[in-house]
Amino acid sequence: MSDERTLDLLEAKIEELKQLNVMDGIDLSSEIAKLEKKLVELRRELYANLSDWERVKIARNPKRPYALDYIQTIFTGFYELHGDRMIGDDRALLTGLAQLNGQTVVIVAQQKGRSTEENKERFFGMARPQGYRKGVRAMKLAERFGFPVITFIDTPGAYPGVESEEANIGGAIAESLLTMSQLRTPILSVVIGEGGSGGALAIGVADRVLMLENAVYSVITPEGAAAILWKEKDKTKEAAAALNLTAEHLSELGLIDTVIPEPLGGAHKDFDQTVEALKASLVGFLNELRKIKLDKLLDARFKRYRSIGSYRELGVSEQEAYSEETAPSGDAPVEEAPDE
Amino acid sequence: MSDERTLDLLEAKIEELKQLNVMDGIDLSSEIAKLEKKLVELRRELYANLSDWERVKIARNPKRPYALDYIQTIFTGFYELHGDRMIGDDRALLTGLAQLNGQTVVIVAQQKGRSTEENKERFFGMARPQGYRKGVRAMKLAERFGFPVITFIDTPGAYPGVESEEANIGGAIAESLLTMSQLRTPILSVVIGEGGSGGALAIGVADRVLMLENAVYSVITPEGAAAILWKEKDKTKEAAAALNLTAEHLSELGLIDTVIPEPLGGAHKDFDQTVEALKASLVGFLNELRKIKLDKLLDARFKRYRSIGSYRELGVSEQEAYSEETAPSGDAPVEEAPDE
Amino acid sequence: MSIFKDKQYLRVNVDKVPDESLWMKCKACGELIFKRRVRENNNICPNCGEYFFLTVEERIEMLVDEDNFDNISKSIEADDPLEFVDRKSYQERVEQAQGVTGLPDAIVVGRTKINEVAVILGVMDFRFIGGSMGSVMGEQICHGMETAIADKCPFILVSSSGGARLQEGLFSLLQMAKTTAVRAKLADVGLPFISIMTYPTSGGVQASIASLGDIIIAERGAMIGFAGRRVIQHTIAQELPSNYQTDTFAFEHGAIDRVVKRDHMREELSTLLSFFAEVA
Amino acid sequence: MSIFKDKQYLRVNVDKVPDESLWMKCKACGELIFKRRVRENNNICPNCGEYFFLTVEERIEMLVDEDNFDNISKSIEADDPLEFVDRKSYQERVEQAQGVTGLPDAIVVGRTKINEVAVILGVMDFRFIGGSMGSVMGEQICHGMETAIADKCPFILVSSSGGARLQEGLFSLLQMAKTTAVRAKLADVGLPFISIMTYPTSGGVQASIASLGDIIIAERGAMIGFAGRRVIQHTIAQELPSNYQTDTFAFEHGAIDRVVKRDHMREELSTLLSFFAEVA
Ligand SMILES: [Zn+2]
Ligand SMILES: [Zn+2]
Repeated sequence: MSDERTLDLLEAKIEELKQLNVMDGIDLSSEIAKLEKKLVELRRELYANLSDWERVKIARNPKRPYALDYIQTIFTGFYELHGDRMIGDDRALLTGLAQLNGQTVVIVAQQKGRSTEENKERFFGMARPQGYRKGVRAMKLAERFGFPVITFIDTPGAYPGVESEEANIGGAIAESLLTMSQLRTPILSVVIGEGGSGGALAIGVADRVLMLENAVYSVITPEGAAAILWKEKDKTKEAAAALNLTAEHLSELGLIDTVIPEPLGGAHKDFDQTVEALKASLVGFLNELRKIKLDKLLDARFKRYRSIGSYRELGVSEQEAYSEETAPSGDAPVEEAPDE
Repeated sequence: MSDERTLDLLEAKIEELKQLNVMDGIDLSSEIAKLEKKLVELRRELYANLSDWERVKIARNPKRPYALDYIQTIFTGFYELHGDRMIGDDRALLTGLAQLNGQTVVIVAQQKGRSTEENKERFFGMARPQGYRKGVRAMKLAERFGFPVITFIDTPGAYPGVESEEANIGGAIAESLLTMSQLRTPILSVVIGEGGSGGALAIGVADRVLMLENAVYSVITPEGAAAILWKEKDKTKEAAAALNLTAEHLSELGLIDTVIPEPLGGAHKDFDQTVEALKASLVGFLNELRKIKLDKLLDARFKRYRSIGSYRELGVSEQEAYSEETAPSGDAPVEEAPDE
Repeated sequence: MSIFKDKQYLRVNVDKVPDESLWMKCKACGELIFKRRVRENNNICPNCGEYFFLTVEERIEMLVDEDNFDNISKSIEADDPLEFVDRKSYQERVEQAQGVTGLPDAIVVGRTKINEVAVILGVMDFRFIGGSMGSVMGEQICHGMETAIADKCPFILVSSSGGARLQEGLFSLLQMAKTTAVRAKLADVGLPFISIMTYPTSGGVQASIASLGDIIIAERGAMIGFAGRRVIQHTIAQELPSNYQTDTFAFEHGAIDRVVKRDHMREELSTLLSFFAEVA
Repeated sequence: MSIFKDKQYLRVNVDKVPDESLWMKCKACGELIFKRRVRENNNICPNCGEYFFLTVEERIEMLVDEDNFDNISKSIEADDPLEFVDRKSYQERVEQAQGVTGLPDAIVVGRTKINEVAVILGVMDFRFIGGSMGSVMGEQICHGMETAIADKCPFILVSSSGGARLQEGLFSLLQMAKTTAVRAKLADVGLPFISIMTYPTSGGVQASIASLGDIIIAERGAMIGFAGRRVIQHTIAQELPSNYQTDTFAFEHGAIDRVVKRDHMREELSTLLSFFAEVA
């Protein structure tokens, strides 16, 4: 089966033919039309059978639109707010005011860089404590003025460096979770690319959680899972499949509210179409949430999270008497803790 | 007139005579009694005429009891809480739980070091942003559980170093002021030594403000005022007098609630007596505050601070027409801002 | 003594052959030591002071008043929502861990007393799939906090966890939000939550419930942090300081209130609880 | 135009001889420049871009809609509670500053509009005893916020201050607490407070009201910090980085939201206010 790169090449060739068609007066229209039809078929075939790992690659594709691309098209007048008022301003996690259909919202978004230069500043979208604390500040500002909060999730995870740990990254994420779980204003979250672990969830506690069709959201990267569980690096594909990290899977599992369709080949293939679908979804949910009284909204948010989990009654057949003698002694000093 | 050092020497001599009296069987009792009487007279004379600057020196006397000395004697079971949960644990500003007459309170206290070694850790009682943020955390904990807050003020000021500014010391102080002005639990503050400027006030917004008799509380140190206003270093004495920084002055000005008497010569001359007076005052105020309903308490706290200020109506005789022509053009670039 | 006397039905079959040997070798100092002495010493090496892992039972015994633990854990165990299989199936891993630990999952929650003060206590067991937090642990922690609210008493959680349980995917990740949401309810009613971090408290547990204690106490020797050393070195190849993610590191950077030796922990809790006698 | 047309009585006598010269020398680039061009350029040197101080009138003119400023400052001036005398008496200093500035004290508060949006605006004047905050400034800031609450509109404060006014001693220090307490009321009713920090915003003003804006904007070239360079060097003899307490320093360390050029400030405020149209 053809892969995406081949199809991209074919697409480029068709473009070249079109140029030729225009410039040199040769009529290739019908051939081009056939090629275009073929391309669509091949794409459809490819994307109908996309493995979860291929989905991860689309989610990470550097051509994929990033948060600011959506913010600048869906909203008007994005006005960035900087700084956590404590130690710094994180460029991987943006906050700001903007308007959606004439109403003010607060945006909290993870932003990857496109160039190496930009990524030096944005840490590849991996936020540090000052980022999450800036997010908390922006969300509290939203609460004060009754502005809804819309968060854009797109991160491999929180930045795992010494400076992060020194400024208590775990505590910062926990504070953000706590803030969002109590925030007295509507919250919408949309996973637009990579939803990487605690660093993603930290801005993902919401009344409605949306995912773009090719976005992924996972407790750990497939690479990480392969290394820890399979102890083999080349099992990332299997890990990706096992983790159920695609929008489709997560929707089926009832863990997200909606999947925003993307054009064939991914959001970047037809950005306008993606924007239109995402905007319609955001506006729809926002209108729905605005109608709900605040206390009810918070109650529903609480119940949503309180009820998440999959477990079963302890099977009666498995229950047997337990005696102290058979208890393990737990006497082994442990050499190291697991990574995740 | 004799100064404190001379009297201390005299006191030491009397002690030596007493030793002699006991060891060698010589009876010097009546001579000793006379000397002691003389000492008390001299002290009384000295302290009745203490200049404000001499008062500053007593407030800074390294023999003077520090916060922990009071905490360990007035309260039971001081249980220190550490860390701002963000960047560090400040040893110049302590927080913790303790009990006073069987009731739990939260303590926030500035602590100077006695030795050079200790001061390396405690920055001479000058708190950094992590100190004030730890204080805010402790006060919010107090609020959650309805524990009264008691703060001990003893600092030359907030730590004025690069790392302080990097972590937004001004913002940290402002947040502390804001927290205290709204904190839904009673707050008592006592200035036990130096109340140095914004770094002191940051933990000094309270329902009742107490001062030990020889403590000082000022917008700036006398040295700083002398340098800035008099432009002469040796005008500290004049500056001290002009600033009205003693407990007596501030009480007369209505800016503090009570003055806790100290033994002749200062708190360190009879620590037990000081402790007793301070404890009685704290207990008294606490009992009084506990009886007030929370909303009324907060209302009164608001009114207390809202009404602070000394100004007068613009004098009618001074009012004259103002024309644009005479307005200054304000065209001089300024070379530097003042320090305080 | 069995701490689980009241709810035997919570136990699953333990098929592990009991270890009959009387002696063990300390991995830290190499000394051969008498097992009973180790157990009597709170699983601390009597020779070098090394802390060995405590089972949930040992941890509870160490902390609470004698014969005073009512296991209130909900009668649940891990489902397998993703039908997860790596080198082994998740189902197998759970059964194996149940066999080793005698526990349904990596946590036990109970109603108990510490020096006569009623509390709800949750204790994690690292031997159960790295003390990882999946749906069961999330639910038990919430159940513990909700019982504390009903009983009007403090909640204490002893963490020992590598983080979220990978085999339940996003279900596990979302337990961070779930436990946090219930933690907020505990705060709303003004009941204290004391978080005890032991070796290790990391990943999703450290970045949620464990870091949200009104008071956070680390057991001496605890490892505290969000991202593991390997993740950091893999991701950014950074040099790590020698005290990285130790109890001292966390303390110096203001993340925790105190560091307490294992054999002082009960006394510490007792002291701390006394301050909350009026409110809880 | 006089911005104070409505309340002439607030003015005190201005006995300073008006400066008749048409030219000035820029202290930054040394260029001789035509004063009128400087004024028309928002007091920015047309040659090198250096910002000169703005008087309160100039600042207000630059920010608000034409002929739209109602001076609502309370009709008060500094008392002298400590009867403070250094090289000069406080009374004299105040009178002199009143003469130079034509203002009763270092701040003016008014009801105005910025691009048609009603706001309460407070502006400090550094020429008035270093823009220092004494009882009058504290009262005027509170009065401004209270008027904003009554009018249900945003409050904007342009700071330019070296800190607390030393000559009123503890009265001045306590204005930090006073303004903060009223700021909390503004927050309670959900009205925005925009803090603009200009050169300089330091000491007790920076460590209270100015740092408590919902949004904090620094004018380009602002000096922002708590302790002055001299205090730091005197107290701890530390080497200071070259960008110390500059707008960039504050921005990089997360203390402020944005840095804005003087000639963009009106537009910036207009944009920012538009987000709050629903709430205020
Ligand atoms: Zn050993
Ligand atoms: Zn110039």
